[in-house]
Amino acid sequence: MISTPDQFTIAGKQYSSRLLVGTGKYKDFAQTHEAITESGAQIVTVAIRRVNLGQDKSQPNLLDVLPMDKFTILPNTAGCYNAQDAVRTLRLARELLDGHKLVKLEVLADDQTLFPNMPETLIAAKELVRDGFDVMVYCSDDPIQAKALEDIGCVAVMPLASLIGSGMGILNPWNLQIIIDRVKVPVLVDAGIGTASDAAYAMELGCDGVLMNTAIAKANHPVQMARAMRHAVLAGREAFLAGRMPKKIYQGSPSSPVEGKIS
Amino acid sequence: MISTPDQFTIAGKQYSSRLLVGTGKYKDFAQTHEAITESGAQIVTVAIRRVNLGQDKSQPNLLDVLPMDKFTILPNTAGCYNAQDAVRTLRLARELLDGHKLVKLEVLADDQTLFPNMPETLIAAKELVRDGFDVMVYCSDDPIQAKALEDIGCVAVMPLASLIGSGMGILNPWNLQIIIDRVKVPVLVDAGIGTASDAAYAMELGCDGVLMNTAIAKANHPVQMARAMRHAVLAGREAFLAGRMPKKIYQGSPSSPVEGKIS
Amino acid sequence: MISTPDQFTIAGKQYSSRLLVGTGKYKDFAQTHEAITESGAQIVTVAIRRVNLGQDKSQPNLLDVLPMDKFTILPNTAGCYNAQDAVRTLRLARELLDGHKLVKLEVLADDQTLFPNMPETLIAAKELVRDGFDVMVYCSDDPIQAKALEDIGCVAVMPLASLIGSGMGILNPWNLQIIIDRVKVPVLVDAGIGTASDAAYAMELGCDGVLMNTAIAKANHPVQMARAMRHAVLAGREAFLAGRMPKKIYQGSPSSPVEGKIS
Amino acid sequence: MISTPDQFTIAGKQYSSRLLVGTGKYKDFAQTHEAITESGAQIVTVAIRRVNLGQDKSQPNLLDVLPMDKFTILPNTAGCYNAQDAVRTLRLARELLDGHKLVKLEVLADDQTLFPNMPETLIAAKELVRDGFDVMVYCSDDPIQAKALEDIGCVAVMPLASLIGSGMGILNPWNLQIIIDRVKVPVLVDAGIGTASDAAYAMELGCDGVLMNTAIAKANHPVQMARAMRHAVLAGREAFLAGRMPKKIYQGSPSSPVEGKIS
Amino acid sequence: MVQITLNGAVVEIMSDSFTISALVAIRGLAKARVAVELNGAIVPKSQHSLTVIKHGDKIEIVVAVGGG
Amino acid sequence: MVQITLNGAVVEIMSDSFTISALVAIRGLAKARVAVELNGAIVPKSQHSLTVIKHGDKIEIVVAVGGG
Amino acid sequence: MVQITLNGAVVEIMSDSFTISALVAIRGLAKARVAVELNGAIVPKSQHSLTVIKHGDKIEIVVAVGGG
Amino acid sequence: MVQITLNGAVVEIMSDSFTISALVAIRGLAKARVAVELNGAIVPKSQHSLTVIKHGDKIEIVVAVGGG
Repeated sequence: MISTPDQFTIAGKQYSSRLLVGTGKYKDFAQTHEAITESGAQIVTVAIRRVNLGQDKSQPNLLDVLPMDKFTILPNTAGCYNAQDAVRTLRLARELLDGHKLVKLEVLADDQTLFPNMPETLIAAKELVRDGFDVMVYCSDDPIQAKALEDIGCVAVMPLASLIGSGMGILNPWNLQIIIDRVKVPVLVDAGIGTASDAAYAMELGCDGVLMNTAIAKANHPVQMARAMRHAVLAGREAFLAGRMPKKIYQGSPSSPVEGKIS
Repeated sequence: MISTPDQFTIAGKQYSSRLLVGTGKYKDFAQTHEAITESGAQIVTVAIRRVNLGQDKSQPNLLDVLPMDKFTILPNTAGCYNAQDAVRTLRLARELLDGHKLVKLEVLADDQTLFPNMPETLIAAKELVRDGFDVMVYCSDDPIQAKALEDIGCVAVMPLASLIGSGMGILNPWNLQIIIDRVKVPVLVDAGIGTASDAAYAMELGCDGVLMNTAIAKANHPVQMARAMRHAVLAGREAFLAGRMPKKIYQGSPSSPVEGKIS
Repeated sequence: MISTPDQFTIAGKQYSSRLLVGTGKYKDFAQTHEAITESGAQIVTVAIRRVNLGQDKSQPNLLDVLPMDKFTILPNTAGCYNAQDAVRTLRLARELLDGHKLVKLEVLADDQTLFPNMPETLIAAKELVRDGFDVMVYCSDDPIQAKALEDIGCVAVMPLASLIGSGMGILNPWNLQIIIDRVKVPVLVDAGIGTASDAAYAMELGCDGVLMNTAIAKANHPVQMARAMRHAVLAGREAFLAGRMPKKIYQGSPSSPVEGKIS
Repeated sequence: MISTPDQFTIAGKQYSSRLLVGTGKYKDFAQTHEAITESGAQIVTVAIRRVNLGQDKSQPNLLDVLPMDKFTILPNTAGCYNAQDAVRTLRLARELLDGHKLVKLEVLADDQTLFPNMPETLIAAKELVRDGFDVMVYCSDDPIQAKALEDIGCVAVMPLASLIGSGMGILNPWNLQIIIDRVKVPVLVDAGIGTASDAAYAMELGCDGVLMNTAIAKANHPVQMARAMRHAVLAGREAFLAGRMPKKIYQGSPSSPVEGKIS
Repeated sequence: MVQITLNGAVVEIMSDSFTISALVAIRGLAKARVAVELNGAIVPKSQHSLTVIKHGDKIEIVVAVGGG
Repeated sequence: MVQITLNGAVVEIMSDSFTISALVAIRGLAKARVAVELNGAIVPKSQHSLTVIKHGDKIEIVVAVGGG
Repeated sequence: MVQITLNGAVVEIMSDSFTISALVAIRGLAKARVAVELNGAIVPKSQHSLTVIKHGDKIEIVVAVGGG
Repeated sequence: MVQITLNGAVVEIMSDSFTISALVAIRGLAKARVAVELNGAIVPKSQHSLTVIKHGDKIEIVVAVGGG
């Protein structure tokens, strides 16, 4: 049993929620805010884009909806296809967020799969670590390269469960298991979660956390799914800590006493 | 979104918890009580056995630990291998519980698989319904016989996910899906749940509830696993109601806008 | 190693091919004949239907295309939804085939799932065995009722892998495994095979044979798929007899010597 | 239907067998020879090791058992953990085999997982292609790096199905599917095949071939398993070409006519 | 005028001494492999020529067709 | 000397006017939640004090225990 | 007449002593949380009022938006 | 007295005009299919008889063995 609250630490800061969420694909900021509040997430990802010079300046900004004093803002490099663009984007993010160091690096290979470009990811990670960033890195489930990213100095490795936005769930739990066994920094499943049981399963494998966006934002009822995911991550985490019963492939085992039956 | 609390009804009585738990295999009554309290279960199964005439009468009885005014007691027929023994056992249970009508019928085929004996189960179900019992029935995942049990008048059908005590999880979700699509009374997965994600998955399929014992009692830390299961059933239920995102087998879909990237 | 040819026996007759095929859903008799010839099947199922009194009498009959001296004809009860119709149909089949005793019993529950109606199947099986038929019986994957069908005297039990015509493959290998472990008469997977690896997998589980129709007849190229299935059943059977390597969940094992490397 | 024999081409040479086998882990050369003959393989992998100066010179050499005029010998770099060792090993192989250019590159990351070291693999592949080798390359199932290896000039890419020697089968068919869709040179599954249905499944996904060693050599009866694998690869290939029936998740479809039933 | 039900359809026969064999023959099934059921009971081939069809008889004539 | 079978064990009772209530009481189960079956038939609690145990009776006394 | 590229679009400015601060202000972004890049290099907020825009400058002004 | 490293082991040769061919021959490998590396560089078969082994040379002689 855990008497102390079950926290986890990224880049020296403790968090009680192991569910990280994206802020894209919502109907409007109201839904974004309600869903993220229900999710209980403390870390939320944002993208960096050119200011829309045409837009009405009175309309609220995302950071008004998700204030930096309430949430840890995690700027990402979504849409970057090489190391240079990713590094440049995160330097802008750091300036934008007053020197904020915690970032999510993702260098994509193509816009059809959004699969990570691992060689460019390794280059960008080296450069960002050298430049003083705390890098959480989206990567493939290759255990060797995940370990290499830790060795470079990334503060968390975030292998995909399946393609970004696919909702296919965890396609290769075995590779994730090897990563979890070998990597000391937090391992978070990023991308591919489709529903609550996927998130619970990821946590049962021993992941330190789960990052998702589409599974919540594109559910029929995003706010309710956000709540489902909060429970799912807690469920999976508790189950991992509780230590599941062994599987018995064949023989059933009665839950009621075999003695004392009437006859 | 559901504004009204999400309740479900068995034999005319409403319950807010969709997790039903067994009371067997615990270290002691203290652990039984703590685990069941953490699980949030409102319906708990008990077995009927000969009183141990040798035992110290001062030691507490299970129904002192789980009082009938706090829990709905669900007597089962664990250990019965034919219809006659099952019916006889539940008549004793009804007398024992002051005319209590809600019971769990399980007629087992053999002590190796604990697989339901469906022909005997159908016979016993008919007899018990005729005798005025509200019958929740453990059955195979055969959609036709599950429907037949509803037609006989059972108040809930409870197909196995996998063998009792095996912890193998849901081996054939397709059959469960057909049962859920066809049966109007509550469908609960009974037997085979091994960990939290199994329970969440069962609820995502559209089950009305989940019944388990070993998964909690035989976890390394039963009380913590009980809490995990409470969250898991909530997670799966909310996810089912929220309506999951569609799976996209191949193409990834970005969670960040594709416009406005710097260049 | 097996030096003697690997034969299997049904109702006292030996067969070298463990692939049984249906004769329905083909474009024409020419395709039927070519596909079945390529499949290498020795036992082929046929349905019993009212003669089409309107049709041109010059057109060939199925039994001209698949002569009884070359193939073992296995009349089925497809389309029967109760024991009485099934028994009546097979008595007609016996008369039609000059006293032929080997039959395939299938009593369906409804035309949406084509799932077996097990209670009616048990009734029909008893009646047919009493009446001297050699009964191969289509059934659910319930290990208890499969064994009951053997005890009744059926010469082969044929559990479904998944719904007839669904091509979903083997949904619950665990139940099949229990049936194979417990039933002494030949166990054949009937229904649900979709492609070659499904058939190989069924045989690797230890099935004595596989019966299919749609997987071949509704492939883009039925004749080629028939050949694929012939190889698949051989492959699965040989693999079962050869005894597969143990799975090692985690650690890789080199296939090349670790000594003698240059340095 | 395919009228022309179904051949595939690697580095300009045609092969009729799509099963490639390793030569390690066998009891003796007699078993090696018998198993490989039964497998029908035309391409066999060998390792390069220091000659055992102590051994009796009269004992046969592997290349006497598998003569170069009968088999295409594919020297591998098993046991190499960096690009330099791999390149050096294959240059020795080329000298050993009279200028033979077709080689299997594998750069391993560690001796526990034998997972490919992809960064080193990319480096070695470039060097070997520049040096005139025809490179078949063992790689992870990362679709992006598999494509990169094609772009470098490798003549075949060979992603792992699961860890070398694990026999876990195909853990992530989705990634393999993407590789097969994108890469124009032959794609062969290398490593992880455990039994016949695994090989058939790999071919059904559209792989051009399968390479295995342990699944055959460590079966209880290697020669029989070799035969099983020959059939399995044919079965999977034919099924792929034949075009499998569509899966119907729910509704069964009868294989016998619904008209003309007696009544 | 004998009225019977043949494979579910009402049919009239112009004779009251018409046998199963005759019925099978005029239907062009003399050489075909068929089985015949009369009022729910099998009529063995050996009995076809001896079995006279009566008014109101229900007759089924079946063949083997493609099925799985 | 009344001999009965109680929960499968042969037991002797020193009286021929001994009731179910008395049996339950001397077994220390007066306050316990139990159910009693006499020769295969339930004996309602209301009948315990009226039901005299006879030689050869088969009696089952059951309780609820932990089970799943 | 200063011509610059602002977020990828060609823009003209009627002054040759126009600062980043002024640009941000007239675009109504004075209170907004933005970051500015000038010819590929970050311009810290502290430098906005000191940085004069020159003909041909490439300027990016970015914000945080919803993303996953 | 020429000392070399042969397949990782230190070996001594009683001649200073000893060729690769001679080394292969006395090792009984004349007819065997082997490849030879001298100080990290391949020695083509055609050069074996022309290549004299010098003190301190590192020589590898390899063969093909079973592997996957």
